[in-house]
Amino acid sequence: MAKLKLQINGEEIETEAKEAALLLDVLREGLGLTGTKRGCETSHCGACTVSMDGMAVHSCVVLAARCEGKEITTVEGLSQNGELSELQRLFLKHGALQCGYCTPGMLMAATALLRRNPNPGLEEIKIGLDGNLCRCTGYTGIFEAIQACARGQ
Amino acid sequence: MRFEGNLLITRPVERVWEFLWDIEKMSRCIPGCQGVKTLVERVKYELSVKDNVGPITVQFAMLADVKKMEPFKRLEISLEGKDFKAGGVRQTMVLALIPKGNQTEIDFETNVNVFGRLGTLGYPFVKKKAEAVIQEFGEKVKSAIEANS
Amino acid sequence: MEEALSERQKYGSDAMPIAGGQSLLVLLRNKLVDPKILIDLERLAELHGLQRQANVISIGAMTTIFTLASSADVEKAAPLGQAAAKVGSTAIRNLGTIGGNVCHNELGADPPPSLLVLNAVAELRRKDGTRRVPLGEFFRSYFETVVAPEELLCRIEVPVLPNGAAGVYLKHAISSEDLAIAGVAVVIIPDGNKGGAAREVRIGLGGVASVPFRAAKAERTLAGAVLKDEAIREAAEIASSEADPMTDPHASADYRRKMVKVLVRRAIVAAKQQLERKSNGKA
Amino acid sequence: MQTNKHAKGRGFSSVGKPAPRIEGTRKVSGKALYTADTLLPDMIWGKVLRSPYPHARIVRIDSSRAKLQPGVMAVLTASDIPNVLTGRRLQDMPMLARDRVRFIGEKVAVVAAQDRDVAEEATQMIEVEYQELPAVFDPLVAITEGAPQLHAELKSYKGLPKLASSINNVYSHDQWRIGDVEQGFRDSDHVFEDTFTTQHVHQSYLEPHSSVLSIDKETGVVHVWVSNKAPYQTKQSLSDAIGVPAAKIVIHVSAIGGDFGGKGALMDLPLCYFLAQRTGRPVRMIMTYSEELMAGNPRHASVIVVKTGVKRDGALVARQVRAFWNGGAYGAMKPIPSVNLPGAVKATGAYRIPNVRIDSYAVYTNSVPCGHFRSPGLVQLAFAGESQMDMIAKSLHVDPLDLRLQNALRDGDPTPSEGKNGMVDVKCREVLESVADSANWKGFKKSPGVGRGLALSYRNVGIGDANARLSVGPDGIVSLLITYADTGTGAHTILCQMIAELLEIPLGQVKLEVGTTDCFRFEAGTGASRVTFVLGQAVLNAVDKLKALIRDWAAAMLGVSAQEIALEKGRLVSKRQRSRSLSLAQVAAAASASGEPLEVESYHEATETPAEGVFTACVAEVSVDTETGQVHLRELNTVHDVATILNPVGHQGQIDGGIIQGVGYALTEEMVMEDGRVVTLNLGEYKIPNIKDLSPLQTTLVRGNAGAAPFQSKEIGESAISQVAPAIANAVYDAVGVRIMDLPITAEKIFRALRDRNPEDDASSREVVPGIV
Repeated sequence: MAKLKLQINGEEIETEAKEAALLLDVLREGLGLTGTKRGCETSHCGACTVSMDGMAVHSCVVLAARCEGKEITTVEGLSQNGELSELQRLFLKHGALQCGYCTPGMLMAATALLRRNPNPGLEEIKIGLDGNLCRCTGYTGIFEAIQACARGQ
Repeated sequence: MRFEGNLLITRPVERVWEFLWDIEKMSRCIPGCQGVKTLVERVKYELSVKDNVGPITVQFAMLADVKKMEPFKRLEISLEGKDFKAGGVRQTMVLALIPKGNQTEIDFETNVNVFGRLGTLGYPFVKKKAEAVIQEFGEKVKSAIEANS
Repeated sequence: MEEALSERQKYGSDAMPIAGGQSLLVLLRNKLVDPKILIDLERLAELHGLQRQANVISIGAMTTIFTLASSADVEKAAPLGQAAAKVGSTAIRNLGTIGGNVCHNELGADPPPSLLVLNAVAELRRKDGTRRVPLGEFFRSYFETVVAPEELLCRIEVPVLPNGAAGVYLKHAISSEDLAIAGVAVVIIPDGNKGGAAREVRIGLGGVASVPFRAAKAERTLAGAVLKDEAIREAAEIASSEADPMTDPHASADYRRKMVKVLVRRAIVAAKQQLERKSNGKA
Repeated sequence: MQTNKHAKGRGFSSVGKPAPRIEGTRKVSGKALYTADTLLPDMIWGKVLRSPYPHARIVRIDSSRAKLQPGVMAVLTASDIPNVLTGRRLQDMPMLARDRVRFIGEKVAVVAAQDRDVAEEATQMIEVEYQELPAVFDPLVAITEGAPQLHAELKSYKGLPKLASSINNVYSHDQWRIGDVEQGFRDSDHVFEDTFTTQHVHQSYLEPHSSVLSIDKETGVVHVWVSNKAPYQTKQSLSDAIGVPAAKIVIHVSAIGGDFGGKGALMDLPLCYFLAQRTGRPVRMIMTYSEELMAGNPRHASVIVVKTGVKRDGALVARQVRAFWNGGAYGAMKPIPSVNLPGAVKATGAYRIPNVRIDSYAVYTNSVPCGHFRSPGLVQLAFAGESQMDMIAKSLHVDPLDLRLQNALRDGDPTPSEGKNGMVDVKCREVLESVADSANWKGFKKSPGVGRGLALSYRNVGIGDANARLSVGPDGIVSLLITYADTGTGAHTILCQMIAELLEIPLGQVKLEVGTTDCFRFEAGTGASRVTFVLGQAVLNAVDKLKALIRDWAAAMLGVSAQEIALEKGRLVSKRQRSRSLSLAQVAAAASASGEPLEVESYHEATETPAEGVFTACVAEVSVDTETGQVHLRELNTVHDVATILNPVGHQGQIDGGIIQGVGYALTEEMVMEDGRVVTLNLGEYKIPNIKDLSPLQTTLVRGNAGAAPFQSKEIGESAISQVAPAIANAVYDAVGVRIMDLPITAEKIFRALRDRNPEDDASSREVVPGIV
């Protein structure tokens, strides 16, 4: 076991984990941050997407130890003092979620995209979200939500 | 995974057959083979195999079982090995010797079955490796037989 | 760095370097590998950074695919940027590194064919020295390279293309984020004196043999030639005969070979059009 | 990505509005609790060892080494647990293989440990000696005499349906007849017979099967959290499996991360129980995605033979369909009594055909046991039937649209599913005309490599039963208690909209609570698009009861007769003296003060399938790269026959999602098998549509008359998928003239077909000589 000092959702967190522990396991098992979902565990589905220094990464293939000194944001960190973010609200409005299992990852990927590119075109949205699978919505509502969010900015 | 192919060896059937039972030489043709123990002459052998499949290292104690043989014609072997970490491999191999004048064609057909972890996420690795191994084996057998004589 | 190299020296393949980690950590999670120690390359400053020198771009092994796809310098090595943009998905490009990509040597990886046609050179370091290996000699077999257990890949040096040269990477896959069924990188270096003729045409193939490689025979037929459709077709035909693909769940060996023919032709034609646009641009 | 012409809810205040899903806020903020998010104190992991062989006798199992591993708390094999077979209907599947394994991935042993990796490690240390047996993978081989028999003891299984025939390895044979199909073929001018094959596909819900179980030490009550949409059926099956009375099992209905038909079986629950019993600890078992793809319960692969007799003028005279479902090693995953696929009854399509014969065979093979997946059976059969319709049109030199219009079902036409009285309010012609119009079918200018395809399908809403409990708190909040999970469809939101509508209160005044299986006796659970139809009716009935109860209270409080009380905007108003009125809150407060809180309960069972069908037509436009065979989907036009739409956002979401699943089924998804082994074992190898594959989708809704569901609505959940694959197959043919009869339509198949195309063979349907049948 090794000690870890992590920056998660703006908080300094100290915890213990195996040397080769994955960020996904530390978040879910260690810290009880179960908003980040366990999906394929092979870096294909994106259900475990979190933001690392503002970039979308699949936490199932990130060494927790490597996150020291980096800013990690999970879906739990999107709402500010109980207020949903604009993107979260628009996901609801446009039916960008159904079962909701891909949603935390989708939101993190979309947030990272909008941060890098506040006004993404159709193709840019497709590229920005190509690491996140959704089996329910056909992606249509997700598109609309992100476009609406971009327009709002 | 099924693989088949054939080798033309510039030696008569008798020489080839003889070589196949020269376990020492034969084992040196098996990629990653570190040694053989004869359990029952011409029936059961134990090979220790260590090989890399890309980043994956597998180490098997492999039991080779001679299922059928028709001298100078046909040989059926089953191989089974288990690596407690990665899983295991089970392979059947059929060699048919066809005389071509004083040369010999070996037609081989092998079916490789992997299980345990190798059988799941390791599968894409193993499949690619298996093809390479079988090719290498064939080439080594050919050159070994043609070399000594 | 020194420490990392000593560990490689000491433990050999039991000390596994971890770059982006996306391939290794999946194997690790499933206990398909269990190294004694993991060497986290991210902490090694020497492996980072992308510098544009006179005629070379020196790419640290830990440079992410995302950086390659978005770097202005890499545009001087056209096909590499195009290939980087086609790797996996956004999240994979964000974490994945060029060093990890070439060292894992997975069938159908996008960058290697481009690195080959750019005559890239890998810099390998061990405790007691450094050697430089052209990418053409770097790949050994599926998932295998010449990197020795005591070595680390530090940088890849990519000569920039001469002005007037053109490069294209084309990929055929079932869906865009997959590994390539066939990946083709082409560079054309025009013959300044003979208008319309190519001094050199380089063709790199990925996904269609145990290693990514240069279609040397096909290249020879086009060296110094005027790139007429017939010549291009013939070269494409030859290139596909140079491929030695395998069958997997996504494509048969035969289909892969046929796709080489199609993609090589299309890539050369596309590169040729680039040249024409450039010369028109000058005129 | 789409234009959408849905009309507004007809003068409703809540129903018909695009209300955001009520559980949405929890989902977008990561607070929704799925099974795997239930972290109980001292909980340990269970991991299974699976069979590497498709068919083998288990000679010996030695788990001593595994037991000695530090951290291992229990290792169980079949000899440690009751010898009970499980199944949703047909009980033919052991919880752990006893003497024999029948597919690669079958569970052989299970290990419990504090640490997941330790448990996984230990499974690798269990030594099992197998004696391999001859295996069979192809249903057409499995049904032959002399093929390996998978279940010699079939006759003794509980839940075995009545078999219409006795064929090797067939455990369900359903059949339907109209008229005399043989005579029909004799009366035909042309008879066509074609064979189509479809692949295994996985539901690919992103949440893998998860089970969490804990046994209360005092009471012995078994608490279960599970990704399962049929809690009562699951409770009963679990009870049968572990020998604990159902009364002592409580299932806590969790959020479900996608279902699509795949989340109804027991999966690892019994093993969780036995491990919990051994260790005294709560146990969780979460399948990895490799396990999902190897041993989930995917859509049946199939071989479908369609034989159709037509008159010279194109009139369909007879159609015979034989469907052979590759059921895999066990029938345990199928939920319906016939242990067959419900879509089979629609095998002859949405057509008026006087002579019909359908035979549907579920066949055992040594591959993964198959279950239900969105519109089970119909998806495969629509590909076969609608592909052949185009092939026939080609042979008769008529427009595929005209051939369909000519034979389209009408009110009262006998059908296998509805019988001799047929259906009412049939919108078959309308959806065809509408899609032709919205896609400008007749005006389409053909260009090289570009083509269009048309397909038609129909289905019915499922029947079943449901419970609802409705109460009003002193705060005036109306609470609905149910035990149906919302698998993502938005059903919960719709129910709240209905209540708000009928009580004339704002949606915000309605709360929905999902209870445990202790709340009610039994109900069918989610599936077959039944939720709104069945549970919605239960809720409507509950609302009526509640209204009556409230009226009585208000009448008493206002000292008037109940008839004088009107419900207006959530207030109880005296019709005579309109100044006198009470709020719901006042009434509820009074009621609860008197110790009789306002609470009603209702149970509803639908036993008759409604006579309204739901018709769907689709036009796909593709371009095909003739050098690579790559298909690019340019546009999809889809038309749905609807009635009242309860929530337009949710409704469109079902269409969008169903269609893209259809696209994956048509083009990229396949669980590739090698000798019964699934070799596409992760979501990189198994390719579901990515956002980059999204293509423009035009949806048009055709309004029918009343639907059978509440507020005259109709089902949508499953009707959007079936027509997609045949539309694309027909479009590919139109584009490049090759007919792919084997799904998925991969670039390589098209490439080969183009290369091997024989100019004489124009890829029209294979005609057999009439009379000789």
